[in-house]
Amino acid sequence: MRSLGWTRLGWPALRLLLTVAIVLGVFGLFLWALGKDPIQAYRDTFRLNLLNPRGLAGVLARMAPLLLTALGVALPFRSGLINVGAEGQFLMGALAGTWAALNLPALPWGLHLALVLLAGMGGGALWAAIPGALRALGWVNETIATLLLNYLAPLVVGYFVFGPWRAPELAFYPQTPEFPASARLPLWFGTRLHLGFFLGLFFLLAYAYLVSRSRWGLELRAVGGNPEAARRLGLPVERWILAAMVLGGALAGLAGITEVAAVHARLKLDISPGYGFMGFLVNWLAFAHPVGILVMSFLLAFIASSGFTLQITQRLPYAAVNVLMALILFTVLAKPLAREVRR
Amino acid sequence: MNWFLSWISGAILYAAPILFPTLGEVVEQRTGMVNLGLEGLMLLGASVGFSVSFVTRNAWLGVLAAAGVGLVANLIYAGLVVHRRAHQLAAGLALMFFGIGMSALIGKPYVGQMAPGLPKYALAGSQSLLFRYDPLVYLAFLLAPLLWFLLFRTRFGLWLRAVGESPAIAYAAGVSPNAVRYFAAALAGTLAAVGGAHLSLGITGTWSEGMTAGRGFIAIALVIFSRWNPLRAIAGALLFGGAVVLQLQLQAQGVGISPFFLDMLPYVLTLLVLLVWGRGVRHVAPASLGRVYFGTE
Amino acid sequence: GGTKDDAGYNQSQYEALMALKAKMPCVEILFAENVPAGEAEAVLENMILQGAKLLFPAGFAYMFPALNVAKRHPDVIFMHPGGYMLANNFGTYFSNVQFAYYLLGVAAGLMTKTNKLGFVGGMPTAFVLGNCNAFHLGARAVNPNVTTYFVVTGAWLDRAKEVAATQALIQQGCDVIGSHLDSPIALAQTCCEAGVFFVGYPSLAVQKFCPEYWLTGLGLTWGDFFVEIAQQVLAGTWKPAHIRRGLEAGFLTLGEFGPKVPEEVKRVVLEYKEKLARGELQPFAGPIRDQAGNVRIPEGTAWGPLDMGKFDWLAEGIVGSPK
Amino acid sequence: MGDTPVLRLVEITKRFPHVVANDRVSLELLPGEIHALLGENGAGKSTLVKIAYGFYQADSGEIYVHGKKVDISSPRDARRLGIGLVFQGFTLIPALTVAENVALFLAELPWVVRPRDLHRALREASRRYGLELDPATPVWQLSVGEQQRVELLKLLLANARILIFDEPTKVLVPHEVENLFRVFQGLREDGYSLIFITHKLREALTCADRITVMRQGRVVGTVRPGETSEEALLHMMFGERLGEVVRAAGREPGEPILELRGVCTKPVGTAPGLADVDLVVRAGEIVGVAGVSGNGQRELGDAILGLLRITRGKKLFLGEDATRWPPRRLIQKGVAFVPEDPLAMAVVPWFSVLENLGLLDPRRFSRLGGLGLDWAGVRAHLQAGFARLGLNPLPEQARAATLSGGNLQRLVLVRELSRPYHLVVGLYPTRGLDVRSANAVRQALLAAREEGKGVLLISEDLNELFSLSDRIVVMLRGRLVGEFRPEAANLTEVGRCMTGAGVGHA
Ligand SMILES: Nc1ncnc2c1ncn2[C@@H]1O[C@H](COP(=O)(O)OP(=O)(O)OP(=O)(O)O)[C@@H](O)[C@H]1O
Ligand SMILES: Nc1ncnc2c1ncn2[C@@H]1O[C@H](COP(=O)(O)OP(=O)(O)OP(=O)(O)O)[C@@H](O)[C@H]1O
Ligand SMILES: [Mg+2]
Ligand SMILES: [Mg+2]
Repeated sequence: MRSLGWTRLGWPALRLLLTVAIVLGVFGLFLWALGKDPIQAYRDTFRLNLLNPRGLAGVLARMAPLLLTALGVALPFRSGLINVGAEGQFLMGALAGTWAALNLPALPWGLHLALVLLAGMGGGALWAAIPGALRALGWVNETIATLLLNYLAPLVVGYFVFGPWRAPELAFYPQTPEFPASARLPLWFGTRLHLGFFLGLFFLLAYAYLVSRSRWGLELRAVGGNPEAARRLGLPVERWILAAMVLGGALAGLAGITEVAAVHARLKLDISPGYGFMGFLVNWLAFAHPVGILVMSFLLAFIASSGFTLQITQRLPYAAVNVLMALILFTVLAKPLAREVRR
Repeated sequence: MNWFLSWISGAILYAAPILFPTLGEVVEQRTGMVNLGLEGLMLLGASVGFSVSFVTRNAWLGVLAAAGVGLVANLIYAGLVVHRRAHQLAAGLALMFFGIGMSALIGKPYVGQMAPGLPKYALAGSQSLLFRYDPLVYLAFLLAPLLWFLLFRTRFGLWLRAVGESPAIAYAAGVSPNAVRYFAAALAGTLAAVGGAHLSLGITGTWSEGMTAGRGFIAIALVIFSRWNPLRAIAGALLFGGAVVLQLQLQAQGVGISPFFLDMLPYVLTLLVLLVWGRGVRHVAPASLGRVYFGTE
Repeated sequence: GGTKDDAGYNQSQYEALMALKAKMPCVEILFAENVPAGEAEAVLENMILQGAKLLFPAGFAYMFPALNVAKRHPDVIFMHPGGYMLANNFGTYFSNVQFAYYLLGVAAGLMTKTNKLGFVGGMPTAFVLGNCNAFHLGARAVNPNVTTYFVVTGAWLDRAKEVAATQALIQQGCDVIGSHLDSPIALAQTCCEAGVFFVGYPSLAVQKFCPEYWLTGLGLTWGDFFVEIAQQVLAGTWKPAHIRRGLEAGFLTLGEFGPKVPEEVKRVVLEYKEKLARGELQPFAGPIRDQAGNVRIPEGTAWGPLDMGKFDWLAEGIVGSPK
Repeated sequence: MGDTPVLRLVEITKRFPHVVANDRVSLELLPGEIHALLGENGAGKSTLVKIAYGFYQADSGEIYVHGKKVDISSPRDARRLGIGLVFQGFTLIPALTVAENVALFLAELPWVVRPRDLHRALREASRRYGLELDPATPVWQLSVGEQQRVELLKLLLANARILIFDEPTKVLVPHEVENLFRVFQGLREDGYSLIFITHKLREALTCADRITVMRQGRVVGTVRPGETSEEALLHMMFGERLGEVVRAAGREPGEPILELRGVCTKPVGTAPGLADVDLVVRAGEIVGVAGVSGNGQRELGDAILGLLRITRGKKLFLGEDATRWPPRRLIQKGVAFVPEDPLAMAVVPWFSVLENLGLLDPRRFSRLGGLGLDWAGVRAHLQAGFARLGLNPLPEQARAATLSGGNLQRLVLVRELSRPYHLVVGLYPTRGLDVRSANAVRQALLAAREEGKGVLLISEDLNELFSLSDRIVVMLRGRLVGEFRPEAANLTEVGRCMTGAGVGHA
């Protein structure tokens, strides 16, 4: 898990290709059974989402929240924690960031935005601190707690969006007022590509370096790898557990606020089509490996984008994309894990 | 008083569709498997049940078909988890995506259609509209004690619980953990799908995409709330159904309480329950929950 | 918002599109359904990649995403239903639903025995509040003793909750139920079971789910409007504007009356319809007070079609919360 | 019945990914005999009996029961044939009650289980065999001895006639061992046939009718107790005679390094807390702590290492009050720790050797305040450490989980002892190790003593304690109940003190 050597990546890469080939085959049959033309469908998909710069930018824009939520799951994972709560942390990050965007006095562009992003990270971090603290105290298992908090987060957001923060002029659809320009993420090249993608890449690199090379990473992984040994070596296990959850929550929260500040420019209820859960799957498919996270988040972003292409060009129902996603997951899951990576 | 009766009556009705998946999941988790795919299974049940009822003009065939499809679909999950030793949470999420997608495809031609719903029978002595339910409601509340009996008073139930605590020891006792888990998964799939079918055939009489609206996830929370006990699951389901109905009734009486707060109630209570019990009681959750069983080699 | 055949809002938009296709076969139509608002931009971009030149992002929630996309694609024209913003390539259209909903209120006011009406909304948005107010005001116009009970489910589509909400209203004694949901199918069936009247909106297709207790309803029928716009775009004469039309232009259709509606009631409702068409009737003419008794629309003024986004209050005599 | 063996294993072979656990092993169990299976750790004893019980399948070989060839492909088959096994670690489910645990293994349990009937049947059975138990108690509330009674009851009620016990005495106090052997004899008289596995020669010699010795997956031979001696058995077990590690003659210890004064801790679960423990470890001496496991030795170690809160009393380290120091501070001040089972307690299994070494004192090699780590420094330190202890270096990129137990313990020794330190705490440091590796650990502890460090050695191996310690203290239920000088005491005295039968003397 530590080295990024090509020998280690060669096999997974081949396996991934094989998996994709199998899935495309099966899904092609599925399309054919529905009376569609699979070849044409795939051609459109690749043409519009990979070869076309705007389409590619759209895929990358969708990748941004996936990268960040996957990292938000990966970091606690490295310290032995299962964070199923990235979805909730995403929303709470968006909530806290929105507070900063709407309530801070006028500030220069860069400063305001930085504060908004920090607030977003803070929101996600605080939300994750609840299960983190409960786990560190040994009271409640973090898997259960993070799962439960996922259901609470949208209700909290709903309360603010429908209640105190509701924009009066937008009474026809409950959402907050628009973010001021100083709190919005820049979009680039006249496409949907936004700063969030580069934030995602930055944090991915930081994650790759810190986890494998730094003292913090070593301690973090030791806590995950053998808590008993870590405790006996004098590492502050409880503090690391809390820290890992908080940092993971901060990243998922950042995903939330970047998505809001770049794409929607206002907080509303349906800002996440399940980014937190998809991030969980990305991390799981990648086994917390940075390269894997990069590849898998791109793959899932591409699939999600393709779903809409298929819907438009092939008149395929929107839902078909979920079946495609499920097929990929089933195929990957059907490959049994080696013992050593089972956790 | 009338108000109170109607609240109870509504709570029972809305408890039923979550009680089904909760009960199934209690059994499934008692054997050590967490299934995040309940939402997908419920959707599958809702759409298959409705479609079959529409085509055959017989709601019972719909329920049967839903049960069958739920059973088969959850065997995919069980196959991955038991046979291929896949990660349970990931496999569950995959099943969720599958259910969302397939249910939409299957139900597509039947959106905005009418299918025969389930007949309703009044609870003894009830004259008014209150306490009139379709048979699935009665079935749900009957199943809870039955499953309690199965888990705590039968040999097979002992096997189930033993597998959930320690598959290796169960195996040493001559029980096949894999067979038991397949059984539990089949039961859980069936019940979740019947819960979904109850939504489309018993309560609303319609199918629409995503109509379960998160009830599959609520069921998972309720399993924890009930501490893996079918009888306590009734309390959990009633709590949830009661919160839904109370919220709407309060609105109709002009009581301005944010619906979001009432919706939070079941989750907050579950967390509190976890906090209180998690600290005091040992060996509450099945010990092998979420773990991969690698067999004996 | 939802799927194309939901006997509701989305179906009406889809049918209009199909009408466009039938009338102008040379136009290619791209179509996507069930798009969450967060995905709207991606879908619109995707359609533009496919070469779309005229887009109908048919959901309230798609306004801002569509505006964002419009900024990036000045050569593509957007027509948004119900929006309140304009841009060089961005116009809006909608029906004057609230005005016509008044007629449903009139019918309900005449039919109620208990003098209690119910109204189920998806979310407490301005249009929903406006429809509820119209329903209530229409009923009060013919029956001053009416009280209306207002309940929201908190979701545009959660059928089980819709049923629960309807049952809560029936329990309260309401005997005519109005609604503003994506599709009130489940509500209709619940009314049938309880033997309670209901009015349909936003599609007349709901009637078939409970013909017996159907009073009447409103259908969004965009008529030839889509064709008109498409022709303008092709001819290059299109201009951004807020287009608001009602019953008179075929944007809305008042449904047939149900079997249990007496002739007398039909007559009165149609009378009101005539007055509305002739402009003699202003449903939102002051003085109108809110629940707390504050005057919201002062004497001598009346709210017009473009004020419909301003409702954040419920009229006097309605029980329920506008939040 | 004649002399047909009730159970005959012929040429059993079983391979695991890295070892051949059983290599053409044959074994005969005669009717009504007690058969001891003897062998050092990893000899393949457990594997063999698990195959007989159907828990594992042999790669090749045959099994005969009462002279008939049988195919045992699951524990269910074995139990149908009347074979019962008590596993090395117990196979009880803590969350279930005694009754449920027993019922799980019953051959004919009715489909519907009535707790009341079950409890009654159980109470009767336990009275019949002299194994008092409350059927309704959850197993996690039972003591180890009681748990073993449950295990035995399970087999008896399941009508097993061939009873196999995997190291049944490991966790028992001596008088419980005696009781168990008495039960064994009774069972033999009732016509049961028994196999029991043990490490302890004396047990095999006193209790068994025949003894089979295994070494490295093979059977070395089968002997009768009367026809052999401890010496001969040792030779069979280990092949060659091993040089005993013996400490150099006693000398005057120096300044106190660690002092405990009236230290108390809170009991946790079934484990006792420390009660008024007074203990001094001086420079240049090895203090041995003897006791039956579970009498507070682990708590003593944890209290010294700062892992367990001291509720009363004082802990002094090099004269400083260290009562409230966190583990990290103690480590930095010079406390080294060598535990049992390093894979569980001291290393991270999927870290490389290098990373595991870097863990001891990450701060020391930390760069940029934690942003980096000086791996070259760690590597140099690692190599120096191996050289200093005279051990062969380990491949630094190998994952810890792939190392043998002995090599793991060497890694831990290098990590802990190749830096400035004053005190070594050994917590069963040789438990589960093969003889050679165990000797390496002992040598290292003696070397530490020579260098004038203080050593606290917690062990359950009395021979080891006698040969290494300058002083031996005995723990019983959280208290120090005796202190001995090895030269002036004998094993029996200490053993009696451990079981609370006698009073120790200074
Ligand atoms: N003999 C009995 N008759 C009726 N109900 C019983 C009986 N024994 C137990 N119960 C109930 O059945 C349920 C399951 O029993 P059990 O005691 O095994 O559950 P548990 O998970 O250990 O919970 P508890 O915390 O109540 O001990 C509980 O709700 C308990 O109150
Ligand atoms: N499941 C397994 N997978 C891989 N190797 C195993 C497995 N079980 C045992 N082994 C290996 O097989 C060999 C024999 O193990 P076994 O447990 O039979 O020894 P034992 O004689 O019972 O030792 P002990 O006295 O420590 O109990 C050992 O080298 C062990 O590491
Ligand atoms: Mg063994
Ligand atoms: Mg109990």
